[in-house]
Amino acid sequence: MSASLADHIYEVASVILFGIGFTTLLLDRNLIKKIIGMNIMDTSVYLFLASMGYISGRSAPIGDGTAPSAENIINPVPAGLVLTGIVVSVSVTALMLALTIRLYHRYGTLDIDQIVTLARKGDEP
Amino acid sequence: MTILMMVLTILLPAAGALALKLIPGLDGDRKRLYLMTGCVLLADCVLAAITALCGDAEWTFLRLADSLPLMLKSDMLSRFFCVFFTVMWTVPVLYSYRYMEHEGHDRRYNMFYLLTLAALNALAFSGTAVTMYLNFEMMTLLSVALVLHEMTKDAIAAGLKYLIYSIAGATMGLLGIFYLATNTNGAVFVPGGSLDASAMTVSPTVMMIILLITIVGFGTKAGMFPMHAWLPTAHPIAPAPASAVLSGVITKAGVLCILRIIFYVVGAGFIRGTWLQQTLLTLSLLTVFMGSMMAFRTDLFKKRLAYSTVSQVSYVLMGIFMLQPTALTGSLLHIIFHSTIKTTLFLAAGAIIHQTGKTKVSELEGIGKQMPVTIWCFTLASLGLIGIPPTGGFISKWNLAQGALASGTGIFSWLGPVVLLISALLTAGYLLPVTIHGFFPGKDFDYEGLQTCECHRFMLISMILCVAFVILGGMFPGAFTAFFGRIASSLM
Amino acid sequence: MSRKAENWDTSWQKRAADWLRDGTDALDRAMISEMTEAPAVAPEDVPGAADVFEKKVHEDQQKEKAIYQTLHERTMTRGLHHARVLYRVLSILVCIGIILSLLHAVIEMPVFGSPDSPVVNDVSRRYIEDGLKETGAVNIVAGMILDYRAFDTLGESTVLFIASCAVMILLRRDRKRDGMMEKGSLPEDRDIIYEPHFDPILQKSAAFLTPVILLFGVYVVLNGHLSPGGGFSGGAILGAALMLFRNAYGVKNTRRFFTGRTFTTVVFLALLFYAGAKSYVFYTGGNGLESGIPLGTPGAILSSGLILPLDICVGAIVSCTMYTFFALFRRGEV
Amino acid sequence: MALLRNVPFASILACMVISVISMVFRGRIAKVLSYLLTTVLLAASLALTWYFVQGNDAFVFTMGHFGDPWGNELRAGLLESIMAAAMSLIVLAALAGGSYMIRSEIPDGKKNLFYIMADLMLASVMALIYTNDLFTSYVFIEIATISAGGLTMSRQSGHALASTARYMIMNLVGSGLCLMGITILYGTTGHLLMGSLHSAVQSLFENGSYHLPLMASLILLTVGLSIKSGLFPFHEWLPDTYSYGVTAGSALLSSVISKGYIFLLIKLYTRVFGLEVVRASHICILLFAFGTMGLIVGSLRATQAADIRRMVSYSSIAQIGYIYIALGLGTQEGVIAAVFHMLIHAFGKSMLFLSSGALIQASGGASDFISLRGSARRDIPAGIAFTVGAMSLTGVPLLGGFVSKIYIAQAAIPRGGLYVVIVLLALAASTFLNTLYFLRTVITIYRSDANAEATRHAGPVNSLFLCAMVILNFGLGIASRPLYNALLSGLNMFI
Repeated sequence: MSASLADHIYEVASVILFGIGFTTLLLDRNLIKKIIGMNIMDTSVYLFLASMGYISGRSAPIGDGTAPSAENIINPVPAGLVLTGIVVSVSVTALMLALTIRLYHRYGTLDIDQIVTLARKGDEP
Repeated sequence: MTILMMVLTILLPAAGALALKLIPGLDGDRKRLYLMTGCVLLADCVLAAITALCGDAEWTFLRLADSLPLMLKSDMLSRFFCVFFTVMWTVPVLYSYRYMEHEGHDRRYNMFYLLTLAALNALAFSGTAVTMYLNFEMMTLLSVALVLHEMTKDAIAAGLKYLIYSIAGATMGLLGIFYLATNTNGAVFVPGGSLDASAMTVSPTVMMIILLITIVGFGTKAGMFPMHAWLPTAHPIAPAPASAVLSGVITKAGVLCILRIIFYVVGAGFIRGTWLQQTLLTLSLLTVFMGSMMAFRTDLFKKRLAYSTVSQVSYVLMGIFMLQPTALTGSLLHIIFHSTIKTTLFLAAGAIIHQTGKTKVSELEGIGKQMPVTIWCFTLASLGLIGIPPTGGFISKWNLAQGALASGTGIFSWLGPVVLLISALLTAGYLLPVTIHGFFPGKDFDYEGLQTCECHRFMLISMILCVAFVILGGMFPGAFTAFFGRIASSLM
Repeated sequence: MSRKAENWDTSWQKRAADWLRDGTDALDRAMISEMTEAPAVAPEDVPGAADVFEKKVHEDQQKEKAIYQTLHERTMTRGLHHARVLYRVLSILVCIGIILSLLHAVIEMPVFGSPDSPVVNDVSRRYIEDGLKETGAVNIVAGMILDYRAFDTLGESTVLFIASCAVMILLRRDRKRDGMMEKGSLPEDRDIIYEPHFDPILQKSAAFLTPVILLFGVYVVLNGHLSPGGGFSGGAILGAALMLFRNAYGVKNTRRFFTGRTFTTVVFLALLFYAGAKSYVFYTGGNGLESGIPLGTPGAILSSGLILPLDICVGAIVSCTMYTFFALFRRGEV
Repeated sequence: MALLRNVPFASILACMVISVISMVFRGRIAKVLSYLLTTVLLAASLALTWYFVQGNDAFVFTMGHFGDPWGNELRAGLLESIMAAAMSLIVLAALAGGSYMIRSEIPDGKKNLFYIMADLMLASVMALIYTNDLFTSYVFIEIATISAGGLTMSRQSGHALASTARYMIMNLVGSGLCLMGITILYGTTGHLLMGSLHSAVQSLFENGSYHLPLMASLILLTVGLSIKSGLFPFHEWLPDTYSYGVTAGSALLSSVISKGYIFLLIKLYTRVFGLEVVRASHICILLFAFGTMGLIVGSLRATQAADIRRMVSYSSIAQIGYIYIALGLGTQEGVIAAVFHMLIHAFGKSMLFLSSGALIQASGGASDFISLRGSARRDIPAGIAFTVGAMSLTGVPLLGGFVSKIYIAQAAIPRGGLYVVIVLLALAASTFLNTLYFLRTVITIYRSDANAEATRHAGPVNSLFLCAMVILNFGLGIASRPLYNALLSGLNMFI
């Protein structure tokens, strides 16, 4: 078990990070912390991807103009996926932050439950 | 030809309703409104009669799914029920022309009245279980408008209760229809049933449980215990002619559904002698007894009549569950006689309320002096309901008792007649006081305070027609008995 | 003589009894509480009682509104409570379950860094070995995301675009005040006080930092197909430069060359070109036609077909979007 | 004919381009553009459907010059084209029918942004329907999430914002799970395109390696997508979002976006993992149980709701429960029933949202049942539409809902045993509860009202679209078999 854990050290780390981020995003009542949790969660997935792409002893997927051989270059696919994922999470983070700003200006709190209660007390549908 | 007549019989009332909706200026002009309604209904009677003279026919007009065809079918039972529905629907129109004066919203009332008839006819001509379910739902949704007519708080509460009980019942029915449709290709109605116990996907016990649920579900409409509670709430709320047809006719729609399920899909042989038959008999006898008891204890006039409906319709059900030709004949006879009698009673009650505004039985001293004709009709009808010869009620109950004794169903074969007798006594107990107090209010009653206020002759005509039918049908039952005997023997 | 309990009316025995007799059972009671007392007698029938009748109806209305209010709030607050409890319990369980199951899962995953993991298959081999002659990009990742899997990247830029639109919905203050922004979001009582008051150090450093950063960003963008980097990273750098300038010299100076209109036009043109070019490629590829786009000599700056212009578009989009996020967060306008 | 092969990619790209263009224009032009777009898409999807009905087989469209397993791909079959047509029709109906509300609910300067959101939502749903690539579907899941948030919060009230926050949070949780699932799947197979994934997964299951990771990714994807589509334990965000957002937005969310997610889930089950694998992993039972619970809970909550839009929202929890029940049967019939009910629910629910919006409009903007008295008399078409929609979802015969219930029951019967009993009981119970709340509402809106307020009619366009959808609903209820057979053959193309 421990040996296999050592073999998968990056995956284990990313999974634990994923759990932490997930819990924060789902459970924490503070909007900002929720956003942080979301970023932790996404980043852990990127770590996971990157660790999958790596092959020990090979170099980054940048050629030198000559046709490279697959034997000495790591897998480029995860890098591309991570790139895409990062942009997506950046956009979502921006949206969530903007939403938080609006809610904070309106209700003066970052506690989502308080906000929901205030909203329900406030304008009826 | 027959198909065309069937479709016309179904569609004519709907078209009439549409015309009522579209033709302008009917709101003020009640005479024209009711004239139109009456004409449409009479024409529909003619059509129904023609259809009844034509032969069998069936027409699959749609398939919801491969195993769920929608079919119109004309066989003896459907023809009988179609004529029965249409005629019983026509009788109260004259009455309602006068009665509905103080109710208002005549146009809406007549529209839904006609639409409900259309749904009823479609129900009568349904050829498969799914078609039947479909029309059953339609009939429920349309007839609820009759209950809701006054739109008061109580009316709406009662209407919702009616709606919820009926739809719950129909859903229970649908639950069984799924099984039956998968086990008997599409649950097409075949005399004697098409369910062979050997090739079933489920074990017979499960099938019987499902059948029990199904029959109880459709029994909701017939006010069968344990789903009867809506009936005494909903029927009295409606205007008198509406409650007359609700009680006299629409309850029979539930009976029709049960007939179809038992004799045309499942087959009597599958049920005969099983615990299912005993359970059903117990339920129906329980309902007979309980309905009479509750009626005996209720003082509100129309509510008392509604309870008596609960008990009387369960006579019919009992006759069906005996699974014996004579009993079935008896129940078919009781269908027509009870519905005519109950129509009379409700119309009379409505007339009394209309003229004097008295709604309790205990207030009716001396009513016989005020409205003699009405009370005479009422009395004759009550005698019919109690089952005193020579009225029709006697014939039907006689057949029922005969059949019960002849059906080898163990204790039920004698328990049935006993319950019949008891409940006949109870019926006398809750109906005759009206007559007695009405005509003989006692010596310390001031006759001077009474001024006669007989109701309008139009209202009387409807009642007298029904009563006449009850008496004559009781005197010369031969034709009916023969016809129903043929139906019954074709099923077993 | 069985004495009935005080709460007999609400007990289930009562309801069962009610259900057996007819009587209003629980179902109806729920409904009746919602039905108004419609007038049993219309006002004109009872002469002179019209106002009384009106008052009665009014009272009924009030009573009912109250009933509804309570009903409403009850559902609301109960919903909220349920939400809390449900969230807590369920999500704790779900999280623990997820961590454990994922741990189990990753134990079985291929060993880290092993060259024979299933990820290393023909896909990556083709990217690496034929990527150069098929896309002309030395940077294999750039070639992959902009040529092999370009649809993902298009969607990715669309995500940026839609996010900026959403932020505009939330934060942009329109010229004519639409009353939708509540007090506290106006610039004067928002963070305009934090706007730099021409801080000399910041300005001096920005004066020579901004051009350098801009230059570096442009380099990263233009060399996306030759070296690490590309549109997204370069665009981020450019955006950073813009933010630095904005912080140093304030809104007015920035407005001289970058306004909302600038953002709109740049993103509009870039995305249109991007979508147009890519749909051309998709069309030709999908219908098996040749897209006659020269790949150029690998390693040269003007090579690898569409990758360079697409990188430029992406760089423009990203930089403008980043700066716009910043500006909207600061002032609610670009 | 050959041109029709470009419809999938063209429809997605067209949505993107239109949304970009409508950024530089004002609200009115953006509106016109959206109408144009949805109409064209509807026509194109119908043409594609016709193309498949001709008997042509499903085809794969490589986005670029590199096909499976190297480049992105789209795939179109009968099922996809039907879904696409339905979705674009609903979007058109929701936008046009809800435009009167959009006018009043959204500030002028931001109308075009609202339409951008709508267009991109359509783009994302189209992509979810057509895509053949797992990572592309992730990207477009995110687009769908953001656009849904944008649609909800365009109505800038505090309620809308708060519910948007909850919505976004739950959805981000869902998409995070999806991303993790996709990653694990990629790590164990090394593929991202569904075709190669399918073969890889099958071979892995045959030689039994990487069993746990595959199960984990299956569970992650399922949970993520069911969170995003509002299955029972994760449904708490749903009522607020649907009842406080823009009316058209709620219609779109409930009938288009959630359906897109469910459709993606169906694709995963049928095309990536294969139904046998899914049935073998007992996740089906989970879905079945949750679906049943959601059915009951949603209906119960709907009976308590005191405001019409809330009631409709809760009822859509119940309807989603239906879909998952059918899906949880894990058989082909179950999947078809699920798709059929998806369509029925999409039409019925958008109709209900639009008509309830019109009824609220007709009773002076108040949405509680007292103010709604007699609103059906003030806006006849809306009343009729609400009645028909309510009856359809209650399961009155001759309407769509009844037929889909029949299909669900028929799909359950082969599974036999407990499944049948549970399904039939659940159907019965939900029918009963639906009667309780829907028909109660119907009676309420037809009651004569003591206080008739100043009424604002929702406008002829709304009425027009409502009538059209009523007709559609009847059509689906009466002549459902062509559609059913089409779905059947589409699913056969699928696998």
